[in-house]
Amino acid sequence: MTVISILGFILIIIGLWGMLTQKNIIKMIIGFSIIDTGLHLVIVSIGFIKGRTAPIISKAVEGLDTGKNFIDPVPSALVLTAIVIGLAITALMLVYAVKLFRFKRSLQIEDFEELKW
Amino acid sequence: MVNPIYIFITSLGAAFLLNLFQKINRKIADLIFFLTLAVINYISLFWFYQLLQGYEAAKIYTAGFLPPYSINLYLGIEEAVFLVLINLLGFFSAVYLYKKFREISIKAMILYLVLIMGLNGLVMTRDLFNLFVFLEITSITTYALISLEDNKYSLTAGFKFIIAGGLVSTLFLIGTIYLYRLGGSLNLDFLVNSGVLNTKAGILATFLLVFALLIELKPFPANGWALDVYQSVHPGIAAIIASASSAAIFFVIYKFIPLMPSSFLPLLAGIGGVTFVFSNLMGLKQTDARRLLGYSSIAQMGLLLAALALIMQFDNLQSLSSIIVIIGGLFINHFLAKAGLFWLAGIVQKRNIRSWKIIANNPPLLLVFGGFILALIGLPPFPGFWAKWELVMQLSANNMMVWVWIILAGSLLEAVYLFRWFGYAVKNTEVEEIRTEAAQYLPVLIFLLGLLYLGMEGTHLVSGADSIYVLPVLLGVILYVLNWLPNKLKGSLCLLAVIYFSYRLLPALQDIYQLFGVVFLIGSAVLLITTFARKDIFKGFYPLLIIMILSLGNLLQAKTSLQFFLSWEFITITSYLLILRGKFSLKAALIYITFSLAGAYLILAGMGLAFRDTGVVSLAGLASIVNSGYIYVLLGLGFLIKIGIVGFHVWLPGAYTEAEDDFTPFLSAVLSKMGIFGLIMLAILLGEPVLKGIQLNYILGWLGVLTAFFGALLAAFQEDIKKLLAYSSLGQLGYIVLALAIHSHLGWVTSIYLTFTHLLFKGILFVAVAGLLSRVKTRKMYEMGGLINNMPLTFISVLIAIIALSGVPPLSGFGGKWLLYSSLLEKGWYLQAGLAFFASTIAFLYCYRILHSVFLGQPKTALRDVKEPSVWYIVPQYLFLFGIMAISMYPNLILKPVMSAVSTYFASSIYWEDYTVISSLGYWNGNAVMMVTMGVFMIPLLWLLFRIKAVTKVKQFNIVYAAERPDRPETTHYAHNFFAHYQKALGFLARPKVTEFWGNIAEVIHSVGALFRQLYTGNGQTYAIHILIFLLISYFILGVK
Amino acid sequence: MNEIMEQLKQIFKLNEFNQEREDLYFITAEKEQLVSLLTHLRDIHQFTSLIFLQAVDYIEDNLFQLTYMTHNYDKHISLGIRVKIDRQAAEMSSIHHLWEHAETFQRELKELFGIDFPGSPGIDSGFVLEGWEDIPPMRKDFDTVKYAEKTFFPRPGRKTHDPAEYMKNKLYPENN
Amino acid sequence: MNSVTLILIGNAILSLFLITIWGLTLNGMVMKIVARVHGRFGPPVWQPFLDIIKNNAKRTMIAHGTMFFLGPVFRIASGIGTYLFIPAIFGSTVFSNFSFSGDVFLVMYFIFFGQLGMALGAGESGHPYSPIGVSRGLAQMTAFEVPFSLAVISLAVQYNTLSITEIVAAQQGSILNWTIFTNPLAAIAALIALLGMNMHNPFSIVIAPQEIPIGPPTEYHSAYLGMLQTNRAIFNIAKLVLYMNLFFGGATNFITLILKTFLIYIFTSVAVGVAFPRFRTEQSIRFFLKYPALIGLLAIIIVSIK
Amino acid sequence: MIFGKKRKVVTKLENDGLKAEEKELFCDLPPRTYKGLGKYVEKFLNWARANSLWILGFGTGCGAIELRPLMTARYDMFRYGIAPRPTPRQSSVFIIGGYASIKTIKRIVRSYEQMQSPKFVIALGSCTINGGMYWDSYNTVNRIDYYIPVDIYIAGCMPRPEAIIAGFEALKKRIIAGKAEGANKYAENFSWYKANQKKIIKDWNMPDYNW
Repeated sequence: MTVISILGFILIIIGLWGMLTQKNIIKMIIGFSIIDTGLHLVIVSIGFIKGRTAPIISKAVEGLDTGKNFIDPVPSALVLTAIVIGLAITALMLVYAVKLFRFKRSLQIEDFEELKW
Repeated sequence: MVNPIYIFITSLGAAFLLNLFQKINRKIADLIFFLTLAVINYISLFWFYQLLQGYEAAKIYTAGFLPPYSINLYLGIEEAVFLVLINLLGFFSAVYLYKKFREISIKAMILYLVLIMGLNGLVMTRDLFNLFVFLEITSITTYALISLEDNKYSLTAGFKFIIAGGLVSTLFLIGTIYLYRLGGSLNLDFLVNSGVLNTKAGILATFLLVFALLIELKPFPANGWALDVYQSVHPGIAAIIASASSAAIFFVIYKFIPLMPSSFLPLLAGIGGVTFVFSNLMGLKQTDARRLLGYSSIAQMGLLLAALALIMQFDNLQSLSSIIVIIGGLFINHFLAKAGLFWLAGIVQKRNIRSWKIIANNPPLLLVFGGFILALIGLPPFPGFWAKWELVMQLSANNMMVWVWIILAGSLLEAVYLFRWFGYAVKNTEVEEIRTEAAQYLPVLIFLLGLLYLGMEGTHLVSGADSIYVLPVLLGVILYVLNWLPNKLKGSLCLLAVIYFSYRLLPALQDIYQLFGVVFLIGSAVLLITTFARKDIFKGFYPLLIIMILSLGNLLQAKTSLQFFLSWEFITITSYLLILRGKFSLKAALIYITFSLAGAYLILAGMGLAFRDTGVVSLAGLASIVNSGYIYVLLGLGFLIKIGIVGFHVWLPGAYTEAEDDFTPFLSAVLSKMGIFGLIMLAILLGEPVLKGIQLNYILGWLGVLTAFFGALLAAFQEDIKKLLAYSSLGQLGYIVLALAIHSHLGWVTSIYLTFTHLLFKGILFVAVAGLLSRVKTRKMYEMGGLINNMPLTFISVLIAIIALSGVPPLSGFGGKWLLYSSLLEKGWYLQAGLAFFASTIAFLYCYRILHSVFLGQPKTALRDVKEPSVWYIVPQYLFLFGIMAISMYPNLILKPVMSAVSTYFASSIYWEDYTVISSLGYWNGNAVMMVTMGVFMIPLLWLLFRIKAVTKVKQFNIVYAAERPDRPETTHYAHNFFAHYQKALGFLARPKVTEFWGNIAEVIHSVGALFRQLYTGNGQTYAIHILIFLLISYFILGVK
Repeated sequence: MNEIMEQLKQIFKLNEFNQEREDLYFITAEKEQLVSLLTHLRDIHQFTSLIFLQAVDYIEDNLFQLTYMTHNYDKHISLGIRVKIDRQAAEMSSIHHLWEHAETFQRELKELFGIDFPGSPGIDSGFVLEGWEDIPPMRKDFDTVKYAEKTFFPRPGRKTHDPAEYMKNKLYPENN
Repeated sequence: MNSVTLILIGNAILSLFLITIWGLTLNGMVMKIVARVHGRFGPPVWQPFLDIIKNNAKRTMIAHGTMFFLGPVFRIASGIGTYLFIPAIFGSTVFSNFSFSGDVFLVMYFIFFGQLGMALGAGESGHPYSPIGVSRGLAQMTAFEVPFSLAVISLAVQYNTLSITEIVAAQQGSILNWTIFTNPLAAIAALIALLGMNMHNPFSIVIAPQEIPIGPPTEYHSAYLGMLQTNRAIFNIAKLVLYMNLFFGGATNFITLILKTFLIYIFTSVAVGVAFPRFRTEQSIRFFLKYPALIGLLAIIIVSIK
Repeated sequence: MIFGKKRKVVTKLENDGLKAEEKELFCDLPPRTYKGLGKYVEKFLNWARANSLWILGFGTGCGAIELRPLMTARYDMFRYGIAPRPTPRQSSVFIIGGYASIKTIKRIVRSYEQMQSPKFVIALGSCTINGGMYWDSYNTVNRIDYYIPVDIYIAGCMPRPEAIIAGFEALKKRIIAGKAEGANKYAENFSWYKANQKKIIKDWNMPDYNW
């Protein structure tokens, strides 16, 4: 457990708290974003190996044994994808927020409880 | 060989290109859209076919690297099946949605293609992160598709979905990344072998992974969002979510099973079971059709999950085919039926299930609807039936009886709300038409046909089944196709079929079976004549009837318990559908099917137990069971419910009364004997079982005599003639059960003799009532009266039938009574004999009531011109009448065959001397009684005839009326509340306690359902909290340490 | 009782007041005031019971006298209210809304005296005479002997005696 | 028809003839005795014969319909049949009647034959009193049949037979062999049931002459009524003979039969009948289902324990 | 002499008093006369009839009270073979217990016609003979024999039970002598009787044939 992953988890929990307690839809979306960010931190932290560099083949690392100097490249690759997906979802959520606001002129989550039981 | 990777290439490519093509021409874009779907279908079908031929599974590695360095896809036979189904659904759903797509924009099509691709990916990929990506692709496209339907409800639902989805993906990702950290790979196959499960963290990570996926399967109670989605989105999309998405996720979980520690499986099964039961419970209160489908969907997925998790735990799995039947059957059944129903919901356009009655205006649509409902409940001939059967058998074989009960209970709840819905649909009172388009209708129809086909295929996979049910169904279909023929011709065909069938079947049957064959088939054949009288027979009448009658025959020739149960279910369904045709039968039919199914499930459970003990499904195998008490109780209870034994009789009066008049005779005279036959068969096979030191037959005997008593007593207080006869039927069946329970030669002879005579006189009575009601438009007896002059023929047959029923010598009924008391006394059941005697005297009350209130007394002015019913009502009555007179004159005509049949099982305890039958206690000479009676009848009759010249025939008001003249026939006809004083004395026994009891149970169950669904507050945040709580609780239950 | 009378007199126009017995009084009221008087008596003075309703034909005065006999159960006093109505247009307002059984009395009066009570339920349905066609038989101008002779086939040779004369002759034949 | 059958029929006719005469005389005697209890002279003993002759000789009859016409036929056929299915005198060929046709259950059920037929005939008359009477009668019948059937079951258990002849045979020898002494509870239950069967007070609500003029047969008259009266005599005696056979050791000759039936009738029905007022229907139902039924149950239990 | 002229059974009456829809509810067959079965048989039967007199009491007036003591132990009519019977169908003697008003004559006629022949009528008290003390009443008939045939009159106001028993004895003699053929008389003079009845019964809502 690195500091980063702990930080990541703290962020996730904060985000979760925001998502579950805030009544405003925008605030919920922000909560979700925070979760996302925390998640990305966690992923990155998993692949981090102390003393190694980013797995980018450039002049700076030329000639070195890439296998031994780079951190694990897979999580980094994953996090890129995850960021993209997170972005897409956040965008979609915002779209929803806008559309919902148009219907009800409200962003309170309690105002959208017609469907139940 | 087409590489499966082309599925992704074509669909992604097409998705990108669609926008371009749309710029050129929308039509071309549409064409390409469908072409793409077709290509995907082609590829999956092609692979499916190849794999079936035994080709190797396709393994695809990206960029040519082997895993773990690359993402790999795998396409084996299991994947192929799922791909085929998903893609087929994708195609047909697209056809169905086409109009909607045209309305929105090309974006919908693009999203749709990507969604289908994502689902394909989910099925094929073996890489965790890739799985995550596909998961997100499907989710995002689904969110987007939902938002395209621009209404408030779908948007709210969509937002709730996103919140849940976001949580899921977060958890999934955490799980993935830690598995990677621990296992060093993202590849599923590598992870399984990596030993990550040996660590606590590994299990936690797996837990997160699996349960994140599980939430996508909408387990109870973390599924509020899903219900909202089902309720609000366009039915086409809902079909995709309910069927295709669920299928893909389910498959992913299936893929994960090797990864899971074995402790997960019971929990998964538990979650599945709870979801199944609770969703169905909450579905009970639901009135919105789509949300109802949502509940059903969730329940079905729960069942599937439970079944999967349970099967994986079996120690001794019998064969691969069992798995295929169970999982495949349940899955395909749900997949096709649910998609079809969602589509139907789109076609019908009605939200409230009560408004679905408009569907009755469109018979093909109604047919399809009924098919899907039956399939969903798991009734034959659909795959779900085989699956449930096999599941119950395998569960029992593995000693998981608790699961059998859970599944059966859930199924019963589901059946109740689905049949209630179906009932509303059948009862058409509106003229509103449904607009159907081929594009919408075609997919639905194709799916139903697919279900039917697969159901037929199921026959080959399940052990103990063969295609005995094909003949009835085939004949049914033929009759349905021949619908354009005139009714009488169809009826005659039906009659011919029954006669031919009995000609073939009867000689092949043995002793008692043969006798019941005569009751079932010949009885039905005679009763069929009644239907000729009707002009407005609905389309399905003869098809359903022929299926029912022939299935009765099949019941007799069933060699395996599956055949028996199959025929039993066929009879139940067809009779339910026929009852449902009655004008006000909605509630009665629902109660009927509920009790019938409950009985059937008891039988199923009993057969499961038998399977556990014997390992074979053959009926004869039952005989080898040593400790058969439980089986006897379960099967016996199932049969008794069908008979309507006291305590479970609440369905009977309603069903008999509200069924169409010419179908009620079948119910009473023929169908009620099903249960009797079952009991006799059971007794033949199991003998006299003892459970915990209690002689079960002793209890059965008391049940029988109490039924006889309460049946008679309740009948005496009825005003409705059909209800009266229904209760009378109940009482008579009580005698039969009582005699059966005696379990001696004389007892069984009595029982079968009573069965025969009951067929004869109840046949007459119900046919006569059908005829009567065809002329008199009321069922209230006190509104009739004096009809003897209008319909003398009917009166004579009813009179004879009543005399036979009441057991008055010289007619055949007395033989039954004499045999009954002789056998009871022989057995030493004195108190039962006393109560039976009391019941039989109470029977006089209602016997007289029918004759007097309907045929005698004061004719009503309005009914003065009523004519004798059509000849088709008269003919069957007189055929039965002939039977009664024949066996009254010569009781040995029937007693001798019955005795010799029963002698197979017991040593005979009665013997003959000429016409005298002698038991150990008494004797009876039916022939002499008849002769003496005729003799003593003739003497006074001759004297009266000698005086006939003095007789003046008078009219109805020429009565001594305290020197007044009567005013109106209505006030002079003493018929209403005829036994008021009896009610005062014994009415407290006739209070509807049992009905109240079952009513309260139903009420409680509904209330519990209503209570639990309060969970679904409609708030997206609450749903998210549900998800978290669900996870936490699951985690604690698992107790990962 | 006198107090009641005093009170009544202040409200209604009462013509005569006489006491027949200790517990039996008669008053004569105006035809128009009768219903309100009866209502008043019933509701204020507890004459809750209508014992009978009778008519007398005063053919000489050309009027019918109706007697409404009421009773007070608390004080055990009967009070008869007499009303005189015209004999020619014999009509009186109905009191069936005060006492339900009044309708039977009124039916009887309608049939036997021909006094009409408009609005009384079933006033035109027969009471005892089924299909009577002549003038109402209790009216004094109805000649019952003539009617009987005309209708009932009197047996010839029947002798009718004046009871007083007959007994006198029988007991004291010497007086003749 | 062979000679055996002819002899049988001849015997039955003779037996029936004698029993009819005795039945009518018994009715006359009872009327006389009841009158004496009242302190009257009462009608002559032969009054029932006169009534029957008169009724049959009425010049006019009316018919409400076929069932109405046949009702009395059913009734008297049932009365005669009931008698003919009972062996009247133990050991006598003439009086063994057609008892080979069936056992005691046949007799018990054959009673219903007439009741049903009569009720139907009465029903067709269209007179409301008839069905009122019938409904009372049927209701009461269900009730009094309970103690009676329990008693019969108890007897069947006791003697291990349902055949009346064998039951009588088992009671021969000594007066102490009679069922009334060997199984008194059954006898008591059955005798209370007999009160209901005979529809004497306190169970005369069925015919209640004051309210629903003689109940079911209110529309019957003339020859119909004559037949009903004849039946009343035959049926009454049939019941008495049945009771005599079941509980009082049967009869070995006609004199014993006359004596026993007379005594049973007098000491049960008549003695009770003249002394009690009438039950309402529901009261009599409750009555029969309470103590007599309990006694019957006890009789069964005691016998089956033995 | 009432029956001065011999009247035949005349034209069939049409049940005019009934509404059209009610006509089907009532019998429309006129009465018939009946002959005996032959001298000696009839003598025997008459003897039986005479000794089995079942009475239907029509208690219109004070006569009803005088009939009750007859059944008591003091007078005990049963010993003469006389018994009360609750319904006209089964009775053979019709006792009209006093004055008959217009209203009751309607019921008397219906009850009489519902009795089965041979049937006998005893008119009790002077009111039935000539109206008695109600001779001038507007609604009491004077002579009951104009409406139904009467066999025996028992005079008195009221006759005591002894008188009634004497009347029964007279009736018995009459029956045995074969003179009590009131039913035949009624049938022969049916239309005359009907005309008399209808003359006083204004709302004739009965059928003409009350069998």
